[in-house]
Amino acid sequence: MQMPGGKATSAPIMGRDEEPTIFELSSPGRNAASFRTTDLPEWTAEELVPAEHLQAEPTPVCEVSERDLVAHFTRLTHRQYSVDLGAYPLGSCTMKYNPKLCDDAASLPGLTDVHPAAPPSLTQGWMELLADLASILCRVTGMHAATLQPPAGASGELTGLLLMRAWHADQGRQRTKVIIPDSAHGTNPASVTLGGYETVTVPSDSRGCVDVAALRERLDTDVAGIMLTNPNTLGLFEEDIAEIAAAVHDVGGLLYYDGANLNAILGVTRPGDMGFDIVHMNLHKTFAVPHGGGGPGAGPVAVSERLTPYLPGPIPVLGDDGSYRWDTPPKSIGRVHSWHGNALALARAYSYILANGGDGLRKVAEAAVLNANWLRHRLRGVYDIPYDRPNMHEFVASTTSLKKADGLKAIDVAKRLLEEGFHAPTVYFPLIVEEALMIEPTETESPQTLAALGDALEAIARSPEGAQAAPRTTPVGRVDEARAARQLIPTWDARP
Amino acid sequence: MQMPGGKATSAPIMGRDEEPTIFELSSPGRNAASFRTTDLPEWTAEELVPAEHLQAEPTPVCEVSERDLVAHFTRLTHRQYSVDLGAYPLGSCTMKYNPKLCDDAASLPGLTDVHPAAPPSLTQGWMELLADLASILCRVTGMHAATLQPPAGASGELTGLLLMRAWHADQGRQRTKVIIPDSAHGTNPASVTLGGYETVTVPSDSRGCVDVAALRERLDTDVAGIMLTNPNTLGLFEEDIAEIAAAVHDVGGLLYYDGANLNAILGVTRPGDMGFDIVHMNLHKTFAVPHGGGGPGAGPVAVSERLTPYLPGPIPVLGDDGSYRWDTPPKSIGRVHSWHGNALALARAYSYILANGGDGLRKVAEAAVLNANWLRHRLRGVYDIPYDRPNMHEFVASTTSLKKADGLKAIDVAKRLLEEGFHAPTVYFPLIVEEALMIEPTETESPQTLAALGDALEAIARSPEGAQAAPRTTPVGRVDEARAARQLIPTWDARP
Amino acid sequence: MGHFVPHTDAEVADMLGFMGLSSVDELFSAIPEALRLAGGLEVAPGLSEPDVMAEMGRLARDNRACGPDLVCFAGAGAYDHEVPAVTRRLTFRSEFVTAYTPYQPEVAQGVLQALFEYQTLITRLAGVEIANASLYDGATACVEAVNLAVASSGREKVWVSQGVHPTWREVIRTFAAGTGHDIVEIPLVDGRTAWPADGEPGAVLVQQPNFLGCLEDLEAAKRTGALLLVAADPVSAGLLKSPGSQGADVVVGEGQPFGTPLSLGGPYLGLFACRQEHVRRLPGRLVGETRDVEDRRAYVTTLRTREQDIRREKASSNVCTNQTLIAVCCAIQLSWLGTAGLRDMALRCARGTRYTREALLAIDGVEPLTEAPVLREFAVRTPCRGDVVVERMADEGFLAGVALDDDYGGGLLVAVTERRTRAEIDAYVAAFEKVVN
Amino acid sequence: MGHFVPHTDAEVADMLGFMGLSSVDELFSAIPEALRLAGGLEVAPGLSEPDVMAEMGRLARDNRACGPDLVCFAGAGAYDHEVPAVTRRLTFRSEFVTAYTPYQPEVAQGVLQALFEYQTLITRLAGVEIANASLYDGATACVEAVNLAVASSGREKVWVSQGVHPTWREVIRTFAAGTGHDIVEIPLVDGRTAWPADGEPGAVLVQQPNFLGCLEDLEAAKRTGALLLVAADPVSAGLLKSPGSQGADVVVGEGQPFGTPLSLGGPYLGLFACRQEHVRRLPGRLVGETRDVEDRRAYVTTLRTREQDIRREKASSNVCTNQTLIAVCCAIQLSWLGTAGLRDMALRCARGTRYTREALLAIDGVEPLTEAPVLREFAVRTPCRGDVVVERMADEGFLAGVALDDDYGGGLLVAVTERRTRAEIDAYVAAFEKVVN
Ligand SMILES: Cc1ncc(COP(=O)(O)O)c(C=O)c1O
Ligand SMILES: Cc1ncc(COP(=O)(O)O)c(C=O)c1O
Repeated sequence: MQMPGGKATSAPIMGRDEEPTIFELSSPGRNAASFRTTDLPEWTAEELVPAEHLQAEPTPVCEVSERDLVAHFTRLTHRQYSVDLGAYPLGSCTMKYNPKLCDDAASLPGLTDVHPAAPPSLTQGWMELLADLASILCRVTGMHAATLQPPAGASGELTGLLLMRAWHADQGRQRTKVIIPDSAHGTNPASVTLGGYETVTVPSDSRGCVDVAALRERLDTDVAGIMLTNPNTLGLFEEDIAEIAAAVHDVGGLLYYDGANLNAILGVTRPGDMGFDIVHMNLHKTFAVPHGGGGPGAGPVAVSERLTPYLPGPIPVLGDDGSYRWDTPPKSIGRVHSWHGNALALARAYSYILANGGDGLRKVAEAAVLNANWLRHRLRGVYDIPYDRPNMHEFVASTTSLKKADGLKAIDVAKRLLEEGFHAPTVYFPLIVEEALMIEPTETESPQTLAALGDALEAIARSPEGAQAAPRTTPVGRVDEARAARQLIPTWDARP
Repeated sequence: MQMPGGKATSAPIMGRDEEPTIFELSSPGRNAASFRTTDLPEWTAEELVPAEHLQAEPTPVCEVSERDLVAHFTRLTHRQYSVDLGAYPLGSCTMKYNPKLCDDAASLPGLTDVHPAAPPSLTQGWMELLADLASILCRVTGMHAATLQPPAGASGELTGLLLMRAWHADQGRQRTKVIIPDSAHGTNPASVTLGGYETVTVPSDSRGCVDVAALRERLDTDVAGIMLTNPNTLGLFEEDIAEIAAAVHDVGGLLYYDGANLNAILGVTRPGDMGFDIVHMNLHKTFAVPHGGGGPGAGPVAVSERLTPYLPGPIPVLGDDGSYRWDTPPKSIGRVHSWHGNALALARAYSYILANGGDGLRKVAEAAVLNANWLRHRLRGVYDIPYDRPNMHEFVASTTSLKKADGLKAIDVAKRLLEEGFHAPTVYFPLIVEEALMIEPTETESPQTLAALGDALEAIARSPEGAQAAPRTTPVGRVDEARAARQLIPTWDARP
Repeated sequence: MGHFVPHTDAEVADMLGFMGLSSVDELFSAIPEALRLAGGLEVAPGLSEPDVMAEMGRLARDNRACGPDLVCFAGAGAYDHEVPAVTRRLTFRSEFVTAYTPYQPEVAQGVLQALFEYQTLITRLAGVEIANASLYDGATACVEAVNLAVASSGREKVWVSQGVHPTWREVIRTFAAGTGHDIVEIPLVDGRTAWPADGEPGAVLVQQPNFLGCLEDLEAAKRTGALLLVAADPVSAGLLKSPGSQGADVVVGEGQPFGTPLSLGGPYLGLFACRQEHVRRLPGRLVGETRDVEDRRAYVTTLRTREQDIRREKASSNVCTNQTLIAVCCAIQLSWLGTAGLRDMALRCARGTRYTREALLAIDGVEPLTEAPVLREFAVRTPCRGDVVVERMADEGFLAGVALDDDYGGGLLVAVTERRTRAEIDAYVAAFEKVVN
Repeated sequence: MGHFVPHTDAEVADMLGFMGLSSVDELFSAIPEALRLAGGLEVAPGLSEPDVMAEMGRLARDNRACGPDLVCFAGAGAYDHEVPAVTRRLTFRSEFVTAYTPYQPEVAQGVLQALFEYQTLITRLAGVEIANASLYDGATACVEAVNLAVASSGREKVWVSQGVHPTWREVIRTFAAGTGHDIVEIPLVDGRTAWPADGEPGAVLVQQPNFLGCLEDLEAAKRTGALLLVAADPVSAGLLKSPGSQGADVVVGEGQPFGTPLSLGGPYLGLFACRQEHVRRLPGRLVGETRDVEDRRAYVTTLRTREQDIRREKASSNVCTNQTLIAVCCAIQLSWLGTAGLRDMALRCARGTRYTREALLAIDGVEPLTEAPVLREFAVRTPCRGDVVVERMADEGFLAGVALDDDYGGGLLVAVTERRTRAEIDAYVAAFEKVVN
């Protein structure tokens, strides 16, 4: 078979062809790697590895030149949308612009080239950074202490639930249930299960908030706690939060705050002040850690004083001698990460916080909420707005009426929007809204971009014909997801 | 007027719209810049600048956020083809792959943050690098000494002609003419004029080489010298070069070597051995300095011993004390650059040479010549090959027959090739071949890519219909060049 | 200054006007007065970009980073390997860095194809058919392996070799508190796991090479009859038989060695691969090849019904955000290494390891912790405690290794990568001899 | 190893076979035996990537770079200005870095539009209608200005102020040897050019602020009646009236201050702008706006008939490769600065300059070279020679400035950018006082 070679028709600037895989670009004997000259004895594999362990054949990887390697992955980047190309109003994901200075900060050799097992005498700078970040995050959330180990939000959730579990056990209680709203993100119930609890769902009321009466019915001494995000996934602030907190605390339960939506309230209000006992933050949302196409993130967990003794260790603490040491809390649930969490992501967030400062962080929340409310107003009468009242950083629209009228589904709007030069909103989430379009503009989009987004969304609604065929301008057209699951091809080697 | 805002339909991954200018993305009062806190007295402009010099209004620049700035220029990069995306067989330009390690080498703070006027005691590393590079370039070209100041090839040419002039003057001669072949690059005659000489053109013979008889006719004591590139712009080696050199030297003329095509002969033969007195090199071609969309380059000039005293200064020389100092040759023509030339480009080339080594450089020439010859063979019977004999790093094809048959012009092939995923070859140059396609694959393209390029070129020739409408898959279609000249719009402010 | 909100005051006023509001505070009307934060955040005011970089630079200088001034011989799951310019520059292309999880495949083919290639490469190293699109790190990959194994075996009991990295075992225990899995640790006998003859575990977890650098006998582990979970060093895959070829059901590992700097331990990369039969229990994302409407090859995340956003409390895992960028980095680095390069790299590590080990053992008072064969890392007993050696060696310009806890009998764990030259090793050994006596 | 040719031996054999050849050497049959290089190049064998970086690192360490350990107060056309992450990261996007000159506009709109925006920005700073797409550097931009002026004025004589950077004047003389232009240097009288009352130059070239940092009287230069060529500092454009508004016909300059590191002096950026009437004599490339076949806005290089590849010996200049990437960098940096930022930057430079000048002049023995008003740079007489001051100050951790030649009466030229803090300046002044006495 003739190998495809390095033509660039897969780069949208030239064409709409497939990009060959790195394996198709391989040619036997070609290579790119080179290593330092070491002057060491050149013992053979046979001399170094016991026969019973030595592989018969080298592990097949691929065989490409540096030139083809660079061209391949550069072309792939041209087939990838990103925040740096334009707006990304993906609800719940807070796809704000990530300042470039944070990239510089996180690539300082003094941070990147530090071994995680190096003794504190060699890592004081890192330990100060981590300790200060933890303390700032506590001040931002109104909590007492924090662990920076969880590498993502879901990991933070599970960490929080294990803290809940350890605390109850310590109180000599056996609790079995955790309550979550029907609007909750999927990681919440999944984490509840892994935390060894049973999920009890509480419905939302007509205002899109937790139905407090229904909640009370579910509250009993089997309840370990409740997981909420506030503003919730509809972008609405849970106005009864104080009442909810009291009710949960009354039965001896704890309140867990899913911080994915923290961007909305920075400097305005704090989970701690609302009565939450445990808070996780998504630094890859609120604090501008770029999402990397799916990660890495960082999901620190902050807790109130009574839960502090249970935090994972080690934690950097400042000794009287003015130097930092690693300390593990007395009743720690244990580590939740191999080392100290996604440290470079934490450094990025730290530099972002330094740049914004307390004043800047509040401006972030203000502009995020301003943008989201403006866009909701803009889309009135164009899309259904099931909960049409002041929202926070995001809001949920719906194509229910448009679907009835013209068969325009949320997914069609999403695909059409790609043609209009914007990433799609989050669709079909939260589950309690049908044909949901969950829109989060974030604070870094200008009013002009917002206006253009509004115009694009209106244009789509006004002329829905052909939407099912969208997108037509992207490197590939609508992708057959069913086929992928039906005839699974998870690797190049698995192709029929 | 509504401002366009940051939609991404100008990124080919989403659409084919225009990208707004940075000025259209501006909004009064917006800004991105921030500066170090200095704690200096905050004197006002009025206090600092005499009234007669102070501007009434701030100079209008633009007013954008960092976010819009990043999105704008990132979208522009998606509207730009480059070597990192694919093959770039642009004849005479040697668009080879630029190893990434050279990017790293040229961004070492120890090189980038050195002030050009710092005394030698602070710049020994740079001076060693420059001295060693100059000496290597002399060994590669077979010359005696070199200046690294010329920032590009044309500058090197003019420097060389001024060296010629100074040398003749020193011999008490008044020479008026410089001979160049009709196949020469445009910078050659332009430089001749600026060097204060008159251009005399010598025709090429049927083999595509300098017509030696015609040359002899033109040789007299008014001739200061001759400028040649060997291999010439047809990619053919001037086999009579020894005879030519003798003839020119006989009348007291000098031979200038235009090194744009040096890639073809690295480690195989040397201009010095051919009898050349002055050689310029295009490091941005032969030595993998990336072309930057049009520059910067580097055009060092190496000369034989007799011309060494005339070189521009200062030049780094190693003193007996083992340290480098700046020296200016006794009869120097003077500086040709503000400082020491495009230093970082020189550092890139140096790291490229270190990586390749003498052995690797010869491999470069071998593969470059192999690729070009293979492709010429591949295209036999598909395109006219006016000089169908062993070529060096490039060759010239023509659509003359195809034009007669199907009206397929060289420009149409160029535009069609863009649709096929390759940059176009150089067209309509050299001027002595009609409907010329000057093709230089370079050594970094794999045989597979070469095969794909051959197939694409054949496909275009076999089905030429619609070629005039090409390119149809690019961010913009064929551009109206005549209109640009007719209704000149050189700036945003000049728009009607 | 220092913040990234583009709105000018005039624009804010316009937008408020459009909504019939007169102040930004009104936007927060839904928040009860009592909950409003009075006085703002107790966080210092924003800094300019150069001021931020100055402060970050100060913190960076307060560390002693590995490099010419602190030559690295430490490993224990975090290795000082070569990272070529290509890998850094491609990985940090902003399209990879600033994209979200590929929810819209039509504009995410770049990340999706890179992950598809990553999955392929990982399965080739692991020797099993399926690999996911990444997990957080080596430790959490072990946790997911244990969860998968318990679910498919239907047995709560899992044997975990004490040859598994101590912090990884700690993480396994932490999460077992939630799942209730019965984790039993199996001790090492001279450097290798001594599996009990009886007891019916649902799975056994062993590390290859193990924490002490010793080569484990995977067949022996397989003979327990339980599902075999192997935490494998991916660099060793350049020389060793693949875990899959030796019967592994799940292969996990830490992907840091392929292009990721030491970074105080993160972000790293959790490798996860398993046999086809376990695919419906696979944690995290899986990218599959499919077609678009015009029958062009395309990629998409698939078998999504395993995942939390659809399966919710019944999901195979709660992972959502993973380590995609590090997986892309790993794919680029592995492609740069290639078939020959991966083997060469492993060989170079093994050579440096043998050379260093022999030289250290020639120092009197320095004893092997075990005689079991090692590959790229080894443990020694030292006259003074390991942590003392590390402190003293730091003054000599070396990160001597990782000090071992007393339950390993103290001493030092030493790793030698392909970056270590003979000159560096000789200087290291000389300094070592000096400080231990 | 270490080279970048992808061909395997098998592939080379195939390709030769296709051409009926049996060895690579046959490819060079056209080269006469006598000319073949026997024994290969006298250049050391290739090195691996890490070995190359080790060697480059050694050379880099053999320099003393500006930074915390060598705080920069040197200028003279090369300034230590802030370069934000944005500018570096956008400029070095590989599409900008690895593209050729935009010969195929359909796939070069990125570079073309960036240059169109660059041209617009430069005309705004210069105050004239036309700017080209860049020249090599400040010196060669002056040469092109002189060539254009002589061509349009038809007069060979050009007056060049001695306030123009000395090396720039040297470059002008170097190239005048070819063009035969009659370059006459006009001396400074207390810091400003003293234009002769009579003599009929085709053009006058003056630098603003001049080499000594002093503000020149452009009206006075204009009164010579010749074409006015101004070499203007682009940073000062944040505070000063534009040269165009004061009658300049051609405005040139050095663009390094906008995003380009000191780099031992290159690659820098030659700024070139002129009045509309000179556009047909404009040297170098010019990008213009036009339309594509579907009437979309598009950009293309235009008025190409001026250029060497078409006009050949009659071209307005021989420039081909220019400094496009640095021009793109300049456009990005200027856009980052913006209207307010450019003024702020200039203001900050002026403040630091005044503060430093007053402090230095308070040291006894340190005298002003001139009383003429300065903006961002100034010259002082020092008790000991300027070059001695520079050497001694280097030991104190400062690049004190640029030593002045004796024809300026020795002394030191000191530049203070927006990056210099009060603390740095105070320390500088203290050290200065110490070393000069
Ligand atoms: C509301 C909510 N909770 C939790 C999560 C999980 O966070 P992560 O993806 O970092 O695990 C997300 C992220 O998608 C979210 O939007
Ligand atoms: C044959 C030849 N000579 C001279 C030059 C001029 O070199 P530069 O563009 O670096 O000025 C070129 C470059 O295009 C060329 O191809």
